[in-house]
Amino acid sequence: MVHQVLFIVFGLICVAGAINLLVQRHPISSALSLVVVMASLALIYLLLGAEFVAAIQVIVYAGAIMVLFVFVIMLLNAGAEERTRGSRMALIVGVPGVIILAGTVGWMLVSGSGRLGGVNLVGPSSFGETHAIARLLFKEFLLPFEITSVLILIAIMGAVVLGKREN
Amino acid sequence: MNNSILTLVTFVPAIGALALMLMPRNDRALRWAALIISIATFAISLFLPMYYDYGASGFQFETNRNWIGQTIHYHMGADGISMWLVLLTTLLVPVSVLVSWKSIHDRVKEFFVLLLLLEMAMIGVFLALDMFLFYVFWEATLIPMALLIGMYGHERRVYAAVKFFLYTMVASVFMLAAIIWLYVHTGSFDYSVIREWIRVSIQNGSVSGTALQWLFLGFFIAFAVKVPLFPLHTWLPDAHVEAPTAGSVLLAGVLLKMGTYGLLRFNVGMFPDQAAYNSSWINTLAVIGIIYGALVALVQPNLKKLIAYSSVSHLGFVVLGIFSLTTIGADGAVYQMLNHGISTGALFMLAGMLYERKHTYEFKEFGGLATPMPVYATFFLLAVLSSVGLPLLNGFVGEFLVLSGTFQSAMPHAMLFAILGSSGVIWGACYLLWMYQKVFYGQIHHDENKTLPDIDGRERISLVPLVVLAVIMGVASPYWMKSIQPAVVSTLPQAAGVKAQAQKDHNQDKPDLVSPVLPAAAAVPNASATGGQK
Amino acid sequence: MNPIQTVDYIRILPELVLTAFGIIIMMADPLLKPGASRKGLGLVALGGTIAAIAATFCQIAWSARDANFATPGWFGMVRVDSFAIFFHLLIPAISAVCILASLEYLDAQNIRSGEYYALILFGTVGMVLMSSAVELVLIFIALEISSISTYILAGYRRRNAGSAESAIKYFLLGSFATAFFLYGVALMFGATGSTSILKIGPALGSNPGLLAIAATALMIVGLGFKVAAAPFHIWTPDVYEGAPAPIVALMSTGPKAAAFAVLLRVLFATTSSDWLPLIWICAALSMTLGNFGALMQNNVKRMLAYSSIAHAGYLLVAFAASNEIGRSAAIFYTASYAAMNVGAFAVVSHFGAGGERYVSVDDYSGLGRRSPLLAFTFTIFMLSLIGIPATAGFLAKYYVFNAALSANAHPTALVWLTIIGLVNSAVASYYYLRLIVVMYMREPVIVEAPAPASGAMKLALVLAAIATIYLGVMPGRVLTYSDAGARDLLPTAAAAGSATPGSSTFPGPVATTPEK
Amino acid sequence: MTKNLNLWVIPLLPLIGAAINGLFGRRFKNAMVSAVALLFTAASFGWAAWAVWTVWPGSGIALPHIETLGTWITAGTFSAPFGFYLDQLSMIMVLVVTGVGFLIHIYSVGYMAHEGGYYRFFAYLNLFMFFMLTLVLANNYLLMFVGWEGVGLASYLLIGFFFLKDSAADAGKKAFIVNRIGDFAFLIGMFLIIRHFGSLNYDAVFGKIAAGHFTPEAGWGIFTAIALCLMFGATGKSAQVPLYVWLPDAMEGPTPVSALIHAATMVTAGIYMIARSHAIFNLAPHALQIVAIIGCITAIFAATMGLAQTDIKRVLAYSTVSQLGYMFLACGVAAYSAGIFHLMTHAFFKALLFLGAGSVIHAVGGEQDMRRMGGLRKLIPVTFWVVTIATIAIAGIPPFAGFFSKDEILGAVFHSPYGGPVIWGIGVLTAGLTSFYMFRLWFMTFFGELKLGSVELGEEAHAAKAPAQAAHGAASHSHGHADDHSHGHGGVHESPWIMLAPLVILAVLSFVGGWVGVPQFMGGHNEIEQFLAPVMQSGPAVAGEAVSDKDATTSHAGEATPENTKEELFLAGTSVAAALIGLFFAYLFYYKSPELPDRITSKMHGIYMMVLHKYYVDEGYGAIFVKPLLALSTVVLWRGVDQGVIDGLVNGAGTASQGVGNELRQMQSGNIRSYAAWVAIGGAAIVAYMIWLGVTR
Amino acid sequence: MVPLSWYLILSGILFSLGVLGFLLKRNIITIFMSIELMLNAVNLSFVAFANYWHTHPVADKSIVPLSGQVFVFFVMVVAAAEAAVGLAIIIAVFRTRETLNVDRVNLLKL
Repeated sequence: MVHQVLFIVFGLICVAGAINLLVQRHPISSALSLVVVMASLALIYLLLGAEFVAAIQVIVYAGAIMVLFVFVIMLLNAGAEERTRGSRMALIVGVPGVIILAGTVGWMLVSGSGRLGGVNLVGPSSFGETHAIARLLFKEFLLPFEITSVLILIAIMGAVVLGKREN
Repeated sequence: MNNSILTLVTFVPAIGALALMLMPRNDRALRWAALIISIATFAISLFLPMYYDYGASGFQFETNRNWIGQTIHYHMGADGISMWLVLLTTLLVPVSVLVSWKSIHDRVKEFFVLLLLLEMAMIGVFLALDMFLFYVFWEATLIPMALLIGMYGHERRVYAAVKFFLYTMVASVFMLAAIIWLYVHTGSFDYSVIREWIRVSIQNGSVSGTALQWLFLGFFIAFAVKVPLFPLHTWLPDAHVEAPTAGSVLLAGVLLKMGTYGLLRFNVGMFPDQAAYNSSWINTLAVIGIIYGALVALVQPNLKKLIAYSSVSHLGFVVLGIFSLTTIGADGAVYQMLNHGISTGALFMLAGMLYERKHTYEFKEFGGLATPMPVYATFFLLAVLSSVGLPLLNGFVGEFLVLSGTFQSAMPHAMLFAILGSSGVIWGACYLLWMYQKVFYGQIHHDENKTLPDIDGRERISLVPLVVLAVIMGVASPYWMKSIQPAVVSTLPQAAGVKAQAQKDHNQDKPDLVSPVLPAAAAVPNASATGGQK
Repeated sequence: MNPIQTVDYIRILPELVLTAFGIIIMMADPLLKPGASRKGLGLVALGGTIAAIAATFCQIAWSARDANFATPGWFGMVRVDSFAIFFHLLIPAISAVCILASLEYLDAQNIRSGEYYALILFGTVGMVLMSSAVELVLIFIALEISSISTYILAGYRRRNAGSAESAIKYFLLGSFATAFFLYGVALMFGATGSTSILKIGPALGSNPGLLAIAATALMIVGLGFKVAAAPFHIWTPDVYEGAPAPIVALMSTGPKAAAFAVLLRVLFATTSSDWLPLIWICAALSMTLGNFGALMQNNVKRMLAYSSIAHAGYLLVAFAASNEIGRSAAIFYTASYAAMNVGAFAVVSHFGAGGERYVSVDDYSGLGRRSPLLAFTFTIFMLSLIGIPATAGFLAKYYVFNAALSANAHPTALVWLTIIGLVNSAVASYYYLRLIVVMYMREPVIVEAPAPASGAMKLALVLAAIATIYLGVMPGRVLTYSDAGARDLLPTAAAAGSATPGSSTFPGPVATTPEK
Repeated sequence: MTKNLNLWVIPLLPLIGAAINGLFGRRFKNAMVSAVALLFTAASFGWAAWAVWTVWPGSGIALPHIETLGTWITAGTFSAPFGFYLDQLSMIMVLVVTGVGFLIHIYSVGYMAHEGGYYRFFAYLNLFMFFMLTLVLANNYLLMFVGWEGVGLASYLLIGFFFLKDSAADAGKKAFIVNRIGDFAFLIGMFLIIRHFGSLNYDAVFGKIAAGHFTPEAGWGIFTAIALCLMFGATGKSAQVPLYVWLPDAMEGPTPVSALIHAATMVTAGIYMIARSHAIFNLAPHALQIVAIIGCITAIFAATMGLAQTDIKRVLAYSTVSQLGYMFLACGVAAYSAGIFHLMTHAFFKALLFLGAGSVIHAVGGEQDMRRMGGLRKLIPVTFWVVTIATIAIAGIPPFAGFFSKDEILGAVFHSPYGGPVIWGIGVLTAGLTSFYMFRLWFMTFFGELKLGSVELGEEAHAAKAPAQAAHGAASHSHGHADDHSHGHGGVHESPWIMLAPLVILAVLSFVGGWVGVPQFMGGHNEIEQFLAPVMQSGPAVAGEAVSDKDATTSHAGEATPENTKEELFLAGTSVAAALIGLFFAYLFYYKSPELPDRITSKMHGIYMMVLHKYYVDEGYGAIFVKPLLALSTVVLWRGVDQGVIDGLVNGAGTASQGVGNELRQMQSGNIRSYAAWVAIGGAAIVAYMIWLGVTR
Repeated sequence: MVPLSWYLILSGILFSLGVLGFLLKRNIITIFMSIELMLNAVNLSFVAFANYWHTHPVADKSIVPLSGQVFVFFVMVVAAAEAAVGLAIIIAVFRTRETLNVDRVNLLKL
């Protein structure tokens, strides 16, 4: 019961943050709303018992990535967004698309709850233990883990290549 | 020798093209090299009639080896039909080289390379017995021809080249679909295997008439565009008018025959029932083509366009003969293919020679040329007469047999088609004589025409073989017929027993008939389609 | 005891080799003078790709020795079967040709940056890995490696606004699509509890639930975007137009081939064929939108971009066929398309000259006279793209349609798809032909003489042309490999064969003759 | 007993001559050219005469004598040989052709001596001989068709001999095309024969008929169809209504050509063909009836047109058409022998008339208008006398040749079920008209004053003639040869002996030629009919049944009862009277009171103009067939269907595709958000679709 | 306890809002943030499913139900890398175009 209340609370904050991201016109405000979303998601992860994920959500996402965003926003000194009407298609085509997408997926999740949705998820348990994840990460998922190094290498190189000023 | 002769004939031009590509850009040397290669090819191809076993039917000189995987074979073979078409090709190419001697002076190397590649592809089309191989050669003719038109043609050459390419390309994809469908169901690309499979399938009803009908149409449309059959012909006048002389000669002389060859070999050969079932409207189109082509030719202001439309008319005869589904008609059709290659090829060469002198094909620029160019006029007259179908020249034999065959055919309305088709003899005379008069008779209206030089030795040499052949083929047709006939007989539907019986019953209604001359094909529409459904 | 065995390293040997070379280049770059040409690094990169190919041969040799080689290694992460090996050969080869084409290009554009080659090699790592990965996690990472490196490469002409725009478009939309893909993966995980392709199929059984179906749909969205299939193709022309030509050569072939490989693995892992009608629609749409879009293009790069959409459509026809012939055809098609398209873009790259000035169709006028070799090879590529026999494009198309017509499921629908495809290829011939026409049948409009092609460029073109012809005339060996790849693709379903009947909404007679 | 006569040599000899002259003639001197031409023609005549002599009835060689050289065309079950056929009918024809042909060759040597293209002329002429001999000697319809078409070709070439003159070129083309229309029908006839007999060989076809497989058709049947097709073919070659229009125009050719081709030989090919096919015609009474009617109409129609012509050759041309109508009529009443008889006599006197006219034209320097002639009797006496003989012969005044043959025909017509008194009456009227216009020609040319250059001609005639003359002159000049036609007016002179000799020979033949057919009632034996009887009765059973009791051929010829004799005498008398009346009027109008014609024509201006303009038939054909056809071809077919509809559709498809492409391109707005929108809607559609599929499964 | 479908629906809502953000926002950085929102939504699903499968063992013992969490870990890594590259690209675009408005980034079209 407590779980449910907490879920509803954080869930609502989460959705509200996401909506705020949409509504705000200044990128900084949007960024901060996104931080809110991420933070509340971290809490929801905790509700699910995924402590490790919750932790890195805060550290990596809210901490690192969002900082980067804010940094770039400040760097480029981006102001409030203009109200351009560059694309009517985004409205005419895109919004119905989103509605259909959300509608069908939502309908599926609701109606298909006979198999999945009705099942309650347990709270904290052995599920989120870090050492279990660590075992996975360094054994079964060793290769992906190692290969991410290439990814990061690329990211670094890309940032350097694209970011550095031409002389 | 017997096994490799076809490969040799086909690929000597290709090797020659390769050699030409590597040669330095010395126009004179290139010309001679092209001539020598093409004559060598012709010489090699002469082995075919020399070693042909005239008593036998079926394919000869066959080679059959795996090409791609286990199913796509390099299967070549010649029968009486394809052998002569190959010879026509190998004959027309050296002739084309000769007519291009002076008229092509820019990008000479490319020209002859394309010409030889075209020759290879054309020969391949006639010899391939594997459908895949056939299609490869079929499409391979497209590029060199389009480039020849587009690179060496006249003012609207690009339009014509693109039109030619797209028309044929669009049509041939349907054939590709049909070929693939057949492969999927038979597991083979081999002509005879597929043919046998269709025959057996019809007998045991394992293939639906509808499917066969679609296949038939798939092949048909590809060939009909190539022929070209009314109303798919409009690329032809454009292509001809714009093409360089050699291009026109090969286009009219050989490429169009690929269409009729395909109709005979594949449409009729593989789908006998469908051929019979569809013969009415096909023959209708053929007859329309005969008359329509002639009428439109009649009013053309342009020499080459006139000849181009005359091809529409002449090829209408060929289609009519094929879809009469009688031995006589199809014999005539094959013969007419050869004739048309020779006579229309000659006409295009002659037109080209005039173009070299006048740089126009418009009639209003000519008139009275018989006086300054008597030898030319004589050659032209012979070509015209051959085209008109004057007896003792080749055209007559073909036309007569085609019409006669149609007249004897058991296809619905055959007699009507034959009568309408026969009216082609009138139209042919009309437009060809009109043309001849416009060019050669009357007063000379343009002063520069008074001093036009008559054709020189090279030009005469290039024309003589065609004219001589026109006469020989008009007088000694049995020499050709003895190999064409068995091939045609084995290609035409060996009428299923049911239909022969039906035919017999049909004939008994008319006791005054002495004997039905025709080997009856199916008059019963789509018997297999209705009977084939389980 | 070390659970990782030698054989596991062999399984990722090409990736290792490529990464090593990439790092060497990355380290060597700062050692060179800032303004100097990076040709040397390019040659090292070329060596890297060749080494990767050699490494693949090593894999082939190993697989001949070790029967277990094709079993998944790295705890079920990678599976180096014939299918993977095919792409392990193909993708580095593509990269090699692109690098050859780049050598001249970078100097022409005055780009002095060795990271370019490193990025190509790293991207290649991702692509190669995509083809052998059988775990969605690894696939996702590999996909991102190849994507991110191409995002960066697309924006490599930094002084050019178009290039930056191309990069941002590619990046934003790519990430957008990746999110869809991920969502699909999440739902698939939800449906089966596994992210391993090899386990998803058996877990789903023959009657997957809605969740799995939605998951498949979402993954198709993501992968469809990567392969530029309609309706997710829309980024392609813009990105291709802005990106550097050699990079377009790469990204229109390499990542595409890899993405198709993933698509093959993912789609056929689920034995259900629910997605067939969907792929049918995508294929038809891609072909039509691609070809018709290209009709009016005057920019060669954009035109080829549309053509690439269309070719994705043809390839999807093979998917729609949903049989072993189809899978083999799809594999073969990726190789054929790579050969001809890499070549075509290499020509575009050379002929564009500094700043990629000459990319309109009219600029190609008279190329037949001005640089015969370039024009000749370009003609070969165009003919192959049209699908003229004796070129790779024809055989590829032929196999695709052959597969479609031999499909047991939905035969009627596939016949129609074939017809749509054939009509489309006829329409397509128009715009390819236009290029041939202007090259040979029009007089030049550019006064500036084209720079003579460098040796490397010539080599690239000749290699591509030879590959195009080789695949068109003597494809026997390659076909054997692609057949083997198609067989290996579904070790579990192989027993069931390709005759798995789909949910037959299209009633039709069963083909009389069994396929081979 | 069989004997190999090598009949093939007969046609081949002129062909060799043609080939030699055609290929090398340009380098020969004129004498050499004529030597070659004459030699081969004479050899051909000699061989033919020898062959005829060898197989002459009573020689023991069975007739028909058939020789086969080899196969020409073979396909399926059909086969046509190079086969030659000599029977009584072809004997007559081959002798007429080679004989008259040889004479005209001789004449031409003189007549054409100064024309350009001398070698060409003789090559063509020899070529004509080849084809004509092939036509008459063929043993099957197909080979006959070779000759049939071939003579058409030769005629085309010879009519257009002065090709610089547009009218000549037009006339040649017209001749060929009109003939082709007939050939079209002939072809169909052949197809029908193949369909029903399986062969085109005479012996096969007639053998089957003779074997009595068939009975004459009561209504419209297959034999009627065959016969009508053949007949229509014949109307083309023999210039019958409605296809006669080419023959008057054919006078553009050199005069010897008119004599040989357009009078004596080629135009009779149709008659020959019908006579040859009489077995088929006998099976088709309806067809016979139609043949008779067409012949009758042609005869009278052409005769009226001949009345008003002023061009000497055109008068003769219409006269030829009219006489051919007679022959047709003869065939139509199944009096084939009579037709052939008339064919033979006509060959003599009409060739003579043309050659005589040529001699006149030659004498007056190329003038062809009779109104400018006159009084030539004294200046060219030999010509005058031979033309006089010919005129009497054609007018049908005994005992000249024309009388006998014409009388044969008219008698047959009177008795035949297909003829009867009405048609006979028309025939007699035609005879009168023939006599009138021939004597008109005679009077205008040879009597009165020489008016060269002094006559102001009628407006229309002048307008029509002047350019043609000018062009002719130009044509001759442009060949660079001296043109003897342009001698001064005063230089009227008799032709050289080489031209006169053939005239004299033909004059003799025109006089005595008819005596081989003196009918029994006049005490003769009608040898020619008896000679031909074996051919014409090759199907006796047929003939008997075909025309039953009223069989014209047998009853007319066979019995000579007193009653018959009286009737025959009456008939003959009537036709002679008609001829004399014609002579009288001609005398009245053109000798006695030359102003009369003008008075009459001015009173009956409408009719006169109509006759003068040949009933506007050419114009009518032009308006009904030619112009609409050309307009249809240009406007509807070429511009409309070809360029409009088909190319419009093709190009329209291209444009439409480009339009579609352009529209589709608009999706590519360049805006990232709208791109995402497309991806989103696509994704949504896919997800929705898949879920829907999953649900409905 | 909270039903699984609640998490999934929340995830779906967030994902849709992310898509919506991509479609409606003009600022490139905000759009990028919308993508991050979508990734977060996906992560939520992963974790929820991982929890579910942890408590509902599958028949095939070789399947590791925890891989969902590992996946989240990798998604974050990738997101970080993407962020670095993406923001660099954004800077590059800003340099050439002096704007962050997507509607103005439309040189390449048609």
